[in-house]
Amino acid sequence: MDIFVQILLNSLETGGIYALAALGIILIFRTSVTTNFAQGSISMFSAFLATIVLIRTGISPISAAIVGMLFALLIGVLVDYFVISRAQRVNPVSKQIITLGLIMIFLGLAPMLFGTDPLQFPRFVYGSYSFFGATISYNAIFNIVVGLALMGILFFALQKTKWGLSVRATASNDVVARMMGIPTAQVTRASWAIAAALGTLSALMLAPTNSVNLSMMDTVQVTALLACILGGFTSFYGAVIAAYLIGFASNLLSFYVSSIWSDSILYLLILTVILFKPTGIFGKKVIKKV
Amino acid sequence: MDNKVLKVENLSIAFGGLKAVDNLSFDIDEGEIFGLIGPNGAGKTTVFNCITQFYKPDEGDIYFRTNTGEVENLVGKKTHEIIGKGLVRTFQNIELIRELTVVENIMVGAHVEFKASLFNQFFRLKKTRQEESRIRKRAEEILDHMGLLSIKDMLVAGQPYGVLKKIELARALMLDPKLIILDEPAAGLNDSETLSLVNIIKEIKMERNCSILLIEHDMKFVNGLCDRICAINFGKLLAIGTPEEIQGNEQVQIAYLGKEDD
Amino acid sequence: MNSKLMNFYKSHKPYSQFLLFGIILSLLPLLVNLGLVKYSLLTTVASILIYSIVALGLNLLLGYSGLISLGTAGFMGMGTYLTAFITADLGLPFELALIISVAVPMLIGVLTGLVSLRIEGYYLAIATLAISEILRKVFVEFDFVTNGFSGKQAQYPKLLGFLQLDRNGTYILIVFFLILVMVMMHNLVNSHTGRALSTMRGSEAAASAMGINIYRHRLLSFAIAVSFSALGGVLYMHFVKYTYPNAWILMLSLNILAVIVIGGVRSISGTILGAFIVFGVPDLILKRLPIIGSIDGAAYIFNGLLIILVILFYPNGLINMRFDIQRNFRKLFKRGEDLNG
Amino acid sequence: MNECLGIKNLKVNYGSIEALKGIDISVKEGQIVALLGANGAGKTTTLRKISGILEAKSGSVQFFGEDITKLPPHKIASKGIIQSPEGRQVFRDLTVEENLMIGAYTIKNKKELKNNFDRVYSYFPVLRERKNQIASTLSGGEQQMLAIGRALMGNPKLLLLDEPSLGLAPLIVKNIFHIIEEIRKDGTTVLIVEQNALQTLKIADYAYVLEVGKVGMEGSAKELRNNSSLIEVYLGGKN
Amino acid sequence: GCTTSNEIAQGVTDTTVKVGNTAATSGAFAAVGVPFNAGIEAYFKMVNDAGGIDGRKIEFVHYDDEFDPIKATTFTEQLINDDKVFAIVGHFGTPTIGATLDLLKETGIPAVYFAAGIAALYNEDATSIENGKGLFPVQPIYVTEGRLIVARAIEEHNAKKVGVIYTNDDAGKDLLAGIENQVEKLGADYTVVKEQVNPGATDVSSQALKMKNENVDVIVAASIQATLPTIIKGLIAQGVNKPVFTTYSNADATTIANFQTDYANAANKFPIYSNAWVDLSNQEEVDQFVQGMTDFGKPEYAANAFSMAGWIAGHFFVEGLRRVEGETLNWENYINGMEKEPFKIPMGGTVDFANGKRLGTQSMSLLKVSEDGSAWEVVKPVEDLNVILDRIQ
Ligand SMILES: Nc1ncnc2c1ncn2[C@@H]1O[C@H](COP(=O)(O)OP(=O)(O)OP(=O)(O)O)[C@@H](O)[C@H]1O
Ligand SMILES: Nc1ncnc2c1ncn2[C@@H]1O[C@H](COP(=O)(O)OP(=O)(O)OP(=O)(O)O)[C@@H](O)[C@H]1O
Ligand SMILES: CC(C)C[C@H](N)C(=O)O
Ligand SMILES: [Mg+2]
Ligand SMILES: [Mg+2]
Repeated sequence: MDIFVQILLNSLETGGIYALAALGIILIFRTSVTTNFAQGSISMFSAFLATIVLIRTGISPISAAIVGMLFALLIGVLVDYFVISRAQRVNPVSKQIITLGLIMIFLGLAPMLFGTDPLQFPRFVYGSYSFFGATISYNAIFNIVVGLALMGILFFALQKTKWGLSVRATASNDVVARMMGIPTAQVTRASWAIAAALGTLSALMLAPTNSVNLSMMDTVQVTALLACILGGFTSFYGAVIAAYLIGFASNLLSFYVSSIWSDSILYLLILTVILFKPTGIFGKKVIKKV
Repeated sequence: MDNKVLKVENLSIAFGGLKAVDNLSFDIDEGEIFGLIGPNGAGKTTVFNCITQFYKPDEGDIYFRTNTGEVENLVGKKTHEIIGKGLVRTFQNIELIRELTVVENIMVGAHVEFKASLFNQFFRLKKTRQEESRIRKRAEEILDHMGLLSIKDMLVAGQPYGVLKKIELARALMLDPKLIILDEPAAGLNDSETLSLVNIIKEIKMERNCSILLIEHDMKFVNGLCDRICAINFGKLLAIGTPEEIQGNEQVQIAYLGKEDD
Repeated sequence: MNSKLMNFYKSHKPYSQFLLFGIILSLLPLLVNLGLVKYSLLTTVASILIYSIVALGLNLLLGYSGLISLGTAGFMGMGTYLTAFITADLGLPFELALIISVAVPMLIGVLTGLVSLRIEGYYLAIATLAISEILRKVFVEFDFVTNGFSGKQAQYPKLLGFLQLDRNGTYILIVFFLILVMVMMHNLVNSHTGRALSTMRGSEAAASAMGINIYRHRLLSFAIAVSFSALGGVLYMHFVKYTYPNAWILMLSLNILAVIVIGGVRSISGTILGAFIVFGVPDLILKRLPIIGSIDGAAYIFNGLLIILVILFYPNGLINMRFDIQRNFRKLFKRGEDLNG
Repeated sequence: MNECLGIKNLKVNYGSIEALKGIDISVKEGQIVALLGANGAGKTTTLRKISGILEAKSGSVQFFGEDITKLPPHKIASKGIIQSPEGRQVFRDLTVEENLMIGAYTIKNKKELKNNFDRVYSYFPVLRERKNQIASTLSGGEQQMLAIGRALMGNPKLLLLDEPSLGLAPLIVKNIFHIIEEIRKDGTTVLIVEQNALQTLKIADYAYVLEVGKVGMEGSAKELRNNSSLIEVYLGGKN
Repeated sequence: GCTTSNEIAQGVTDTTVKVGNTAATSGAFAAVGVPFNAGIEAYFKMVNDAGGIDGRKIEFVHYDDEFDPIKATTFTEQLINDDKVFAIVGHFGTPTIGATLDLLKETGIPAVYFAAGIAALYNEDATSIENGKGLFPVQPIYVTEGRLIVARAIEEHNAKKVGVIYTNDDAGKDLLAGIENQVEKLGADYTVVKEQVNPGATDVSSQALKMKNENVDVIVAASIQATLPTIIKGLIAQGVNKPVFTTYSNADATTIANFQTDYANAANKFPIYSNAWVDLSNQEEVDQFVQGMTDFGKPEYAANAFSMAGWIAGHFFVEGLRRVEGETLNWENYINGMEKEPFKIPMGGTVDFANGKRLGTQSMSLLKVSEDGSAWEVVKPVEDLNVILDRIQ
């Protein structure tokens, strides 16, 4: 039983990382109607920036994280300004390929600017807490709390504010949204900025348990995509719950079934779910009308 | 079902709590032009969607006299099987393929007739070539008939609304159907175009010896064209009769037409 | 005589164009032997052609059926392993290996398609990605056949049991298959199946109302795409003579997608142009440019930049550049006329 | 009377197709002006340009004397020019209520927002019944009502209506024309594109007839209504 | 090209000898490829600055193959057939080596140093060119190292039940193969508990828990570079405190820097060992390397294990050249020279290529992470594999 609790706690920690990344992907999906494959690379890049700042100036990890997220906001804005906003005539699939190009740019620039060695980003807090025979680090608790709080704020903003409504309108029909007075360009820009910041936070939450390196976000990126699918691109909370579920399932499978085949089994499970619920667990099914 | 081509019996379908079609029955004679009218949201399009099996009705039967003369219940058939039985439709929100040319769009109407194997198509063998030119020729004839021959090789994207409506109609004519169902064919046409459409539809009926079921809100068009009209409201039958009977029907006036005041 | 040939060429377009293209490509080994071009150029060109074959299949799927697959790499990899196993381990003839190595992935493709093609859009993309990753896992773990991470080897093909091809011969074989695939694609999309696929992509409602069995046509285009991937894999295996699990990753599938988007969706020549941009330009041009070529990783960045720029300026594919060129040409021509007149 | 909208020598192209070949249109404040013409004449193109969705090749669009030719669409909308576009372009995957909320994007005041909701729901009661339905599942006519209602939510100074009666039942069509007259009374200027020429001319003050990208004729609605031969030429059919 | 003993080979002039490699120097592998190549070039710079060998300066050409077999083939062909290099120095990465091994054997071009420890390079009897006589692997072969690790675990901690967390890549799987192979040889008293992780995994907690649950005697972290810190931190987080052994690839300062803080703060300390075929105790050679990197303008790579590897690759090629000084420089002579006598590895043990032996180095030292997690300390000096194996029998 303690093992089970322990696995649950471990999964909460990584699940939060996947969830933040997934949120960023969905946000962009909703405004730019594209799957952002570069989410991970942008996050990796900003995480390097934050770490370099931390190393050079010796500020606290939290300050460095804030600096990193501010950088990320800027990167998001720049990416939108130079690329995405100019891609309005581009269809969704081609936009995906644009994000592929972005991967190459960020992945290519990173070693030139930051060197090729993996870097260390410290924990926000050290120490751990034990209960019922299971341990959880304070850092994990910190991650979980901050992650959930941020997600809560974002949910509120998306569901209850005008900004949220404009995000959804932009995704639904960009042209008409503009006709109704929505500055869709700014909405999209803000989404890219926020998505980059969310991704960076997830990267910096991951960094202490791994390291800051070029491929640090590869797994997160794929898992986050899977979470979006499993939760359904139509809802924000769906992806978040799915991210936690995937984190948990992956650890359970790996512990109780097989660490070799856990991913494959997980893929099959996800496939099975979307087969029965083609719009994701939380996606609404709408009968098409002609 | 001696002289009937279509018989809708006790048709019902609900979306969530909303009964879009409610125990509706009507039938259409061979060679008849039959109108289906009703307020917005009355369930007309839904009836079409049930007939062509886009929606699976909750209750009721839809009997259809197919090309071969047999009577079949369409309920439970696959959507793509319907056209092969001799029943073809157009859509309220035009469903044409923007990247194809006008003539190609129309050729798609004869899809089920095309009988060359995949291998044959891969290497464009004789059979494929024959079928292609035969069907293209037929499409061009129809276009010619509708006065659209000059735009046959243009892309559909960017054509005005009225033209799109006509292309959709043309596509429905590729197979010599027994029953054509048209959802608001005159929407977006101006008065003179509407008038010419009346003539086109009359001709189609005469030449092809088929029946036509249509939805339209333009009452001049409906009255000028239909042999009989069925009026529905809230998915339920209001009245069936000749155009004069329907126009005079008080319930129809209240629900749909409005009183003649100006 | 000359004009007769010209007439034949014109009246048999585009087959004559394909043929001409094939002939030109087949001259490359000659040029290499004459020392006019670099020896290694042949390998780069061969790889472009192999990826073109794969991309043509995906173009059918994406361009005509509107379905996205991110599983290309997995099926291509499967083609490599199967043919290596059949020819190298079992010692069976190349022709048999070719047939089986295309048929088995196609069958698996159809089987996965049977379940996954009920879902759409991004869901299908991720479903195929998952399948591809599972396949890769199989390449890794079933090392008694695949040799795991050490990779597996095979030889140049031996045709009809006696005609042992060398590097040049295998290259010509690749050219042959590319031209064949181009002709087949061209014919298919310009026949009723092609129209049916387009209709299905444009409007499922219209498609099913016109009697098009959507599910069956999806399956069909998926099967074709998978078999082209596998065919590409077979040719890859016998040309590169080596396969390795990590060659068949998501990035390759995305690159193949990039080929189509960059070259031109629904365009055969665009696909080949796209393959050249994605798989040729970095090695043939970018890495040889003065400054870019000499800084580690700069070519990689510029490749990313190039992809983005091409899509921004030619959102419907670089192949549309020819219209611009034509237009400018005509303008020039017109101006000339004005001056004359 | 102030000029609300002034279009001067406007040319718009789609690629190499010239859709508008230089048109001049003037709409006075408080007027209902009709834009008529056969299929493909360029009516929709004109409205789309006014809203800023298209770029002009040359010419200008002025709104109360201010040049808005180059403004982006959302700026134009926030100046009070709101459109109900052709062909029921609703936000398909959002609910009816969300669609209307977006229409009110430029409204800051809560009370005004509520008033607008009440007004639109009173014009189109069916929308209130369906406020949580996903827009794409509405019937054709219901979607059309939603598109018009959405435009009204923003308290437009200039309302652009592109074929508002398309697909509406006769009773509702009559209603629509009443509504248009009513909102004009509230001070909104209206530029309307319609196939239903005669009925439109009944409520309009002034009309322009477009003919393949050019203004073929213009005049007060009354004049045009009585000029039966012209109606036949430009609009086809008489009643 | 074929050469007889008095005909000069391709790529050689009176004043130059041209060599090259193809390596991934962009994308995710840049972290390995760039410093590796810098090491090679730094060594060549040092040699060239000192006047070259036999009056010839070394020219180095390199291509970025992005870890892609087909590009690797292209560029290897380009090096051999178009650039006409004399030798390949520091052929890099499993896919590159796998795809071009046949090509190298067919042409007979000497290839010195392979930057991957894949088993395909292991050859006890490369007596002809077709057999791979021209290929000179230097790095330890992972399978061999796997066997060695088992010996170390027994010797240091009397291990019977060996836990292995291995990455799903060539290094991890080959190491595992070696470990299983050795454990099997040792008999029924010994067992292996294995758990797989993906390279670059984000979460290894389940694997760590499994190790804890199975109560293994030692844990082998069979993974290179970026994944190792994740595994170590994962073990610490799950409160596992068994001795950990890892591969020579990780025996550098940058790798441990990434778990230093966690390790220093860990409640239950456990020893972390690594093999090393480079032994940093030879201060003179280390200084030369640091100086070389500094002169080359890359002081930041002065503690980088990949640069060290590149440096050694350069050294091997140059040593080979020295052995044919005065003779005609061609392939046959060069290869014979390489086989002539064992090599001393800078900062390390020895390799012997005599009589077609192509096994990479078989001698390694044992290092251990210091208490504060800041550095590797030497526990056992460089010894030959067979010596160590004999000890535990
Ligand atoms: N898929 C669906 N989900 C929910 N409600 C639906 C769906 N399809 C139709 N409806 C509802 O059913 C009712 C009937 O719709 P239908 O489209 O049949 O109307 P109609 O008579 O064609 O109207 P119109 O003349 O406006 O086109 C409408 O109120 C519509 O909102
Ligand atoms: N997106 C487009 N691409 C190319 N041509 C277009 C496009 N949209 C419109 N056109 C062309 O511009 C001309 C004017 O079209 P517009 O839609 O403005 O006409 P309209 O008067 O609104 O017609 P309708 O009454 O059918 O709505 C037409 O010839 C049309 O074919
Ligand atoms: C990164 C490389 C130099 C080493 C790695 N073991 C490989 O795959 O070949
Ligand atoms: Mg309807
Ligand atoms: Mg219009």
